[in-house]
Amino acid sequence: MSKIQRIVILLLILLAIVFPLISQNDYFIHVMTLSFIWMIGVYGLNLLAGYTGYLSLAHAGFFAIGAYSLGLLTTKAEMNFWPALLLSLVITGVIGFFVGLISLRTKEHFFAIYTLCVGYIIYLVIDKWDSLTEGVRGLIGIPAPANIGPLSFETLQSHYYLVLFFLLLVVLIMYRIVHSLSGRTYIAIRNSEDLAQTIGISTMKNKLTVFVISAVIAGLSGALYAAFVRFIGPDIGSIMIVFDFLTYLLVGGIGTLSGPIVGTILIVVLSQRLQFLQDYRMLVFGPVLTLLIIFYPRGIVGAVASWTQKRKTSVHQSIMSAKKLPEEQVKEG
Amino acid sequence: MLSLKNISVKYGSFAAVHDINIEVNEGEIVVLLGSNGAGKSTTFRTISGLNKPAEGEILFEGKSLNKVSADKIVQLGIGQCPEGRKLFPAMSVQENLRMGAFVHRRKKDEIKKSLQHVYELFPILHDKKEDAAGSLSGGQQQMLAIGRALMSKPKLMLLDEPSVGLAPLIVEQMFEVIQQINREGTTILLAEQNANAALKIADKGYVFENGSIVLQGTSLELFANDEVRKAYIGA
Amino acid sequence: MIFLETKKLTKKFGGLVAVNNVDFTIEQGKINAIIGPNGAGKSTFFNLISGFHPPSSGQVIFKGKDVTKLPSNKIAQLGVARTFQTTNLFEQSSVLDNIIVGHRLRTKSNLFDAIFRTKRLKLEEDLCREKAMEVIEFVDLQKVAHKPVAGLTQEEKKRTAFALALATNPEIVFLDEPAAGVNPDETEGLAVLMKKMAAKGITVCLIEHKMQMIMKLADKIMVLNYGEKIAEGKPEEIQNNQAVIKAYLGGGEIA
Amino acid sequence: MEILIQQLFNGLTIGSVYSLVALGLTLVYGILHIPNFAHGALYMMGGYITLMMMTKYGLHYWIAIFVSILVVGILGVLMERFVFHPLREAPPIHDKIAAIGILLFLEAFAQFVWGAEFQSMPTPYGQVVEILGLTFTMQRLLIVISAIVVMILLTLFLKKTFTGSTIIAMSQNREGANLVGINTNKVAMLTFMISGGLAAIAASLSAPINLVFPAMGQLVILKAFVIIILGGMGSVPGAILGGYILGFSESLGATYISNDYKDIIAFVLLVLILSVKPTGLFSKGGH
Amino acid sequence: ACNSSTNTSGDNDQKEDDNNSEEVGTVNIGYTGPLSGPAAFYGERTLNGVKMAADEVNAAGGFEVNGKKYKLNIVSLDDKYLPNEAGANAKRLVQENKPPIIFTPHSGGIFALQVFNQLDKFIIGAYSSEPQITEVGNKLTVRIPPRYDGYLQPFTEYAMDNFGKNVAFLPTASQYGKDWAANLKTYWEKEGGKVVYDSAIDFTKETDFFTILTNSLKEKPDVLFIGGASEPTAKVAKQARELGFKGGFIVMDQAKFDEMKSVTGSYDLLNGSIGVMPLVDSQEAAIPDFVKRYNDKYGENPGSEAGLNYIGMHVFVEAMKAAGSVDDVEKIRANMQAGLDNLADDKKIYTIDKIGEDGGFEFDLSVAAVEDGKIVPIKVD
Ligand SMILES: Nc1ncnc2c1ncn2[C@@H]1O[C@H](COP(=O)(O)OP(=O)(O)OP(=O)(O)O)[C@@H](O)[C@H]1O
Ligand SMILES: Nc1ncnc2c1ncn2[C@@H]1O[C@H](COP(=O)(O)OP(=O)(O)OP(=O)(O)O)[C@@H](O)[C@H]1O
Ligand SMILES: CC(C)C[C@H](N)C(=O)O
Ligand SMILES: [Mg+2]
Ligand SMILES: [Mg+2]
Repeated sequence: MSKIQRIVILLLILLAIVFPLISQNDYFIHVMTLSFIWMIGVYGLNLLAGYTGYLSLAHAGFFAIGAYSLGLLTTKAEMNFWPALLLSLVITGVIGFFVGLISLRTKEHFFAIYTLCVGYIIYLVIDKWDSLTEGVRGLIGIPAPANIGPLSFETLQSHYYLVLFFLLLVVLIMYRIVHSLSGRTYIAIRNSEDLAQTIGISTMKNKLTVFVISAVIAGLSGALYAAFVRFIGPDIGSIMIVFDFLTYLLVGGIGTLSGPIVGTILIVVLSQRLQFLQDYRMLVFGPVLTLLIIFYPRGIVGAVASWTQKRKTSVHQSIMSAKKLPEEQVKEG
Repeated sequence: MLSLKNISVKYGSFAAVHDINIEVNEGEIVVLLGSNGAGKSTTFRTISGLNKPAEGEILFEGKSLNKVSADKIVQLGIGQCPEGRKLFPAMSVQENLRMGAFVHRRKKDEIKKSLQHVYELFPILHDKKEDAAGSLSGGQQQMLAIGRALMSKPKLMLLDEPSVGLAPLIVEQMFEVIQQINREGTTILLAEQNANAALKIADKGYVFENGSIVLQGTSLELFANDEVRKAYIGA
Repeated sequence: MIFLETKKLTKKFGGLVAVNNVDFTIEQGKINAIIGPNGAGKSTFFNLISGFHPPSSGQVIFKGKDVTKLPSNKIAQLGVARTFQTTNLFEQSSVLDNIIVGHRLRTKSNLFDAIFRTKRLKLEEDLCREKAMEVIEFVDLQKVAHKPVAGLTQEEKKRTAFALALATNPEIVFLDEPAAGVNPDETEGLAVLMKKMAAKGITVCLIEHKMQMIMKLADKIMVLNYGEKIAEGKPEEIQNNQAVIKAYLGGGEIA
Repeated sequence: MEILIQQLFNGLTIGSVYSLVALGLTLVYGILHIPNFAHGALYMMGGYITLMMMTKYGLHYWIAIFVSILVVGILGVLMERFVFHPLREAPPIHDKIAAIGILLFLEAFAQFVWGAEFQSMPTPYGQVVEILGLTFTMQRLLIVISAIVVMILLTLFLKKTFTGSTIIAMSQNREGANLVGINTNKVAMLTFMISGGLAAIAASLSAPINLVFPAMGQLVILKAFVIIILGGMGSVPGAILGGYILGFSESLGATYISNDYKDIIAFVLLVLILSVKPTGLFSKGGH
Repeated sequence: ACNSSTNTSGDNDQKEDDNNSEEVGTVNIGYTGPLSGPAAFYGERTLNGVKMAADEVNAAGGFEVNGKKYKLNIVSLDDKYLPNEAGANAKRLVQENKPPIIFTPHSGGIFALQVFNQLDKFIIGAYSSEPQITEVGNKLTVRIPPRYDGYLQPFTEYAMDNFGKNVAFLPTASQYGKDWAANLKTYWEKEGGKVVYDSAIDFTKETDFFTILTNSLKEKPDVLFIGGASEPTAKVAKQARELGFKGGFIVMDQAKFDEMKSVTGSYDLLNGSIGVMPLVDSQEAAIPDFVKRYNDKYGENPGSEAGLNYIGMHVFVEAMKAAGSVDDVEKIRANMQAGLDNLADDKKIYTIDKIGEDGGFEFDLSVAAVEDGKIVPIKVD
C-alpha cells in the first residue's frame, strides 16, 4: 500500500468520524448508518463472489438469518444484545457451513441458481414459520444495543459510531485476508479451479472457509440492521436485497477492496437524490444503473485504477485484472 | 489473389503486426514462418476479419476486405483453420463438419460429398463421427479443425500451425493432404513452426519477427538462407 | 530404484479404452518420455497418474505408496507435479503471482494467520516469494516476471508452466507436449531446461511428438498405441522398432 | 380420484405457462449465457401490449397476441443490441445487474404508461367446460394446447433447421461460429427475438386467468430460472420438462402436502436435484 | 396526474397570497409509502386521499390557527413498502420539512417510525388495521382505518343465515388477512359453524387460483371467506364460480365490491357476497359530491384507501385549529376528538364519533351485500 493511499484512507476514516459532528443532519446520519450496514454485507459478498469467483445469491438469506437470530434472541429469548449478536453470527456461520457444503459442489451458473434457491427457501421459511418468526407481521421492538459501561447506543449518533466501528473492522479483516497467502489461494481458485487443484490446493476446504466467513459477515450486517431499524420483516430476506448488494458491489468494483464503499455510497445517494421523481424514479435509476455497468464494467474503482494505475503490478492489481476471468468461465460454461 | 498492403494490427496500444506486405497468387502455397508471438496468427485473424487492421488494406480478388465482416469473408471463399482449433466441443464430429459447410447449407448433396472427402483424408474422424468434439485427443481435434475448414470449400485456405501436436506420421500425411488440397485448386496460406516440412511444399515464404516481415522469398531461397536454417529448421 | 510405477493401469471412456493395462516404471532422476500416435492415450495416462481422472482399474504406486485413489491436490503434495497439453495458467495474473501460489501447498498459514498477521504468515510469504524468484530464475523468465501471463508468447507460457510446477517442490514432473507449437531453437532451450531439472534430481516424464528432441533427451521411452504399451526402451531401440515405425514414426526423416 | 385428475390438469395449465417462460429464458441463458433477469419484464410487457391492442385498438385476441409477439420480440432485440451486446465480453454477473436495471425501468415504464393498478384481460374463450368431472375454461385448454404446439415448433426449428443449429454452434464457440461464416450478431438478435416472442405468448395466454400489472413478471421469473437449471441450461426439452415438473409439483404438493408450503416445494426440489446431480437433469457432458 | 393537481392548487395559492398579504404560513405534511413497485397502486390511492383533502383546504384559502392562516404542503416520499426506507424518509422529512404529521400506509413503516416519532415529535397518520400499532402504547400514533372486529358479527350472521355453517378460508396471505381469518374463525365456530378449509393465497406469488380453489371446494363449503386487494380477490371469486361454486362469499373489508366489479364485469357473479359498503354507494350525505370531486381529480371512483386518508387529513386540520397550534404535536393529538367533532358535514364521508384511548378512530361500520346483481345495505345492530 503506497504512502498516498495510506493518507487518503486515514483522511476518509477521519471524515467518517467527524461527519456527525459537522453535519448535525439526522437524515444524513441515518442514511450513512444504513449505508455502512449495507457495505458490511457487500464486503461479505465480495470475498466470495469477487475474490473466489463464486457468485452467491443466498446472501440476502444470510443477512436475514443474522437479523432474525438477533431479533429473536433479544425479543423472545430476551438475551442481552452482545451475547445475542455473537450467537447470531454463530448461527449464521453454522447454517452457512451446511449450505456451502452442498452448494459448493456446483459451479458457475448452477451455483448462482442453487444459492438463489437456497436464499429463496430461507426467505419463504421466515415468511411462513409464523410461530417462530411472526411471519409477515415481522418482529417488533428489537432493543438498541445494550450499554457497554458508559457507552450507550440509544441515540442515532452513537449508533452511527457503533456501525462505523464494525465496518472498519470488517475492512481491516478483508484487507488482511486479501493480502495474504490465503487471499492468493482464493484468487487462484477463482482463476482456475483445476489448476489450483493440481498445484496442491485443497479447493473444497478453501471455498468452504470463504463461504462461511462471507455468510457470517452478511449475518453481521443483518444483525446490525435489525438493531438499527428495530423492526424486521421477511422482506429483508427477499432476493431484491442480494441484487442491491450485487449492484453496490458491481458499480463500485467487484474484487476490489474499496469497491463496496464507493458503490454503496454512490447508489444510495443516487436513489435518495432521485426521490423527487416519486413514482417514476426507477424510470431514471434503471437506465443509469445499466449504463454504469456497460461503461464501467470494472466498476468505478476499476475505471479509476486503469487510468491511474499504470504502475508496477502488485497483488492488488492482479486482483483487479484477474477479475476479468469469469468471462472464460462463460465461454466454457 | 490476396494481397496485404502495409497492414498494421494493434491490441490496444501494442502493435502485434507492423506494416507488413504479403502477396498470395492463385494456386500457390505460401508459408509464414516466425517464432512465437511473431504475429502470424494475428495476421490470419486479420485476414479472416476477426481483428481489423489499424492501418493498410487487405485485397481479396481485387476487393477490399477492410470493411467486410468475418462471416462475409468466409462466404467470399476464405476459410481458416485457426490456432486453438475453435471447435464446437459439445457437438459431434459430424455436426462440427456440417457446420463447416454453413455457407453451402442449401446444397445438401454437395455437403455429403465434402463429408466423404474429409473422412477419406482423416479416417479417424469417421470412426469417431458420433463422439463429442471435446472428447477427442489433441491431435484428433487438430484434424477435425482442418476438416471443418475444408467443408466450406474455400478458394483460399488459412492454416495456422496445422502440425501442432501431431504425430510424425500424421504430420507427413498432413503435409501431403495440404498439397492434395492445393492440387485440387485451393490456394494455401500456411503458418508453421515446422519450416523444414513447410518449405518443402511451399512456393514462397515470409519470415516474421516480432510483428514485421524481415525476410521473404521462394522456398528455395529461404531454405538456403542461414538464419532461417538455424532458427527454424534447427539443422 | 523404482520411483513411480503403474500396474495394469486402465481407463475407459464409455466404450473406448483410452489406456489399457499399462505397466510402466520410472527411475529417479531420469528423463522418461512417452510417445505415440494421436489419441493413443498419453495425456489420459498422465491424468490418471496425477489423480486428475480416476482410473477404471489398476494401480499407481509412488515411492512404494499406493496413490491410486488420492485426489490430485494430495498427490501434488506428495511431490508429483504436472503441466497440461493446452497451457493452463492464471491468465490475468502476473507471472510472479502465478508462481507464488505454486508454493502454497508447502505452507501452513491459515485465515487466523492472515487476520492477525502472525509471524508464521510473514515467514511463509517471504518463503513463497523467494521460491518463486528462485524458479523464475531457474526457467530464466526474469524479464517478464511482472507481465500478465495473457501477454506472453507460447514459449514463455511453457516456461511459466514449468516454473509453476517447480514451485511446488516436486520430486517428479509430468510435462504434456512441452514443446508443441514452439520453434526448433526455442525447443532446444526447453530441452536444455529439462536436462537442468533432471540434473537437479527432479525426475522428468514428458509427452512429445518432436522426435529429434526426444531421441536426444530421453533416457527411456515408452510407446503407447490405442492405449496399449507397444514398446519400451532406450531411444535407439525404439527408433529401430518396426512396430513403432509402423504405428508412429513412419518412413520419412524425423521432423 | 376426480380431484387428482383436476389437479393434474391444473398442474398442466400452470406448467405450460412456466415452460413457455422458461423456454425464452433458457435460449438466452443457456445459449448466449446471459442471465436475463429482465425476462420477467418482457413477459409483463407482453401482457400489457396484448391488453392494450384489445382494449384500446379493439383488435381480436389472436391479432393482439401477434402484435405483442412482434413488439416484445423487437424489445428483446433492442435489449441485446444496446445492453447485452456491449457486455458480451463481461462475466454473467454484469448481464444480471444490467438486466436488473432494465427490469426496474420497464416496470416503472409500465406504471407510467398504464398505471399501477391491476387490470384484467378479456378473452373470447371464457366459457366453462366440464367433461368427466373435469372442470376448466376454454382459455385453459387453449393454454395447454398452444404451449405444446409452440414447443414442438421450437424444437423442430432448433433440431431440424440449419439456422437452429447455428444458434447451438454459437453457444459453444462464438469465434468458431464466426469462422465458418455464421453472422453471430444476427444469431444473437434472432435468439432474443424468439425469447421475447415466447414471453409475449406466455403472458398473453396466461393473463386472462390472472391479472395484468407492472410486477406480474415477478410471479414467474424466479421459477423460470429454477426450471432452466433443473432441466440443464440451454436444454429445450429440459426447460419443457422442468416447467411441467414444477407445475405438477405445485398443484399436487398443494393438494397432498400443504398449500402454504407449496412454493417451497419447487425450490427444495431443485436443491435436492442439484445436490445429487450438480449440473442439472439434462446437462450434456460439459455444460 | 396527482402532481399536476397539486401544482394547479399551488397556482391559486398565488392568487390568494396577492390579496391578503404574506400572513399565510405553511404546514408541511409528510407522507411515506409505496409509490413504486408491486404495491404502488395502493400507495398512490392512499396518497391521493391526503392530497385531495390538502388541496381543498388550500383552495379554501387555508385554515386559521389562532389568528394566523396556514396552508398545507404535502411532501411525499417513496419507500417501496420497506420499513428501513420508510424510516429514512421520515428522518428526512423531520430534518427538511419539520412536519407535525407523517402519513404512512403500512404496518412495517409504522413500526419503523414508532422507534423515534416521540423523540422527533411527529404524529404518525397510520393507515393500517394492524392492532399492534396501537397496542405498543405509542402516544403519537393515530390509527385511521376502523378495526375489523366489528364486521365479524354481521358477516357471520348473514352468511350463516343465507348459505350454511361450512366455510372455507382463502384470504390474502398478508398479516391483515391472517389476523382477520383468526378472528373470524373464533367467532364463526362460537356461532356453531365449521371451518372446513383453512389456508391463504399469496397474491404476490400465485399465478393461478384453480389449484387452491379445487382443494377448498372439495370440502363442500357453503361459504368462501376471501379478501385482499380487490382485483385478485375478484379473480378468486370468478374462478370459484367457474369451478361450480354456488354458495356465498364473505369478503374481507380490504376488498371493495365496486372495484371487484371491474374484474368480474357484473355484480351477478358476486351474488350472495357480504362485505363493506363501497364508498360510492354508502349512504352518507357527503358522498355523492365527494365522489364527483374525486373523479374530476383522479378519473376513477374513490375507494376507502383514498376516502379514509382524505377524512383523516381533514380531522388533523380541525385538530390543529382546536389545539391552537400547528407544531405542538401533543396538543394536536390531545385535540383529535375535538377535530372529529368540528369536522364540517361536507367532509363527513364516514361517521366517526370518537377516537379511542389507543389512538384509533371508531367508526360505525356500513355493511353491504350483493343480491341479484345489486348492492343492498345491511343493518348493523
Ligand atoms: N488477444 C491479445 N491481446 C493482447 N496481445 C495479444 C493478443 N493475442 C496475441 N497478442 C500478442 O501479439 C503478438 C503476436 O501474437 P500471435 O499469436 O499473432 O503470434 P504468432 O506468430 O501466432 O505466435 P505463435 O507461433 O505462438 O502462434 C504476441 O506478442 C502476443 O503476445
Ligand atoms: N474426457 C474424455 N471423454 C471421452 N473420451 C476421451 C476423453 N479424453 C480422451 N478421450 C479419448 O481417449 C483417447 C486418448 O486421448 P488422449 O488425449 O490421451 O490422447 P493423446 O495420446 O494425448 O493424443 P495427442 O497426442 O493427440 O494429445 C482419445 O481417443 C480420446 O478421444
Ligand atoms: C442467472 C444467475 C443467477 C447466474 C449467472 N450464471 C451468474 O453467474 O450471474
Ligand atoms: Mg499463432
Ligand atoms: Mg495429449
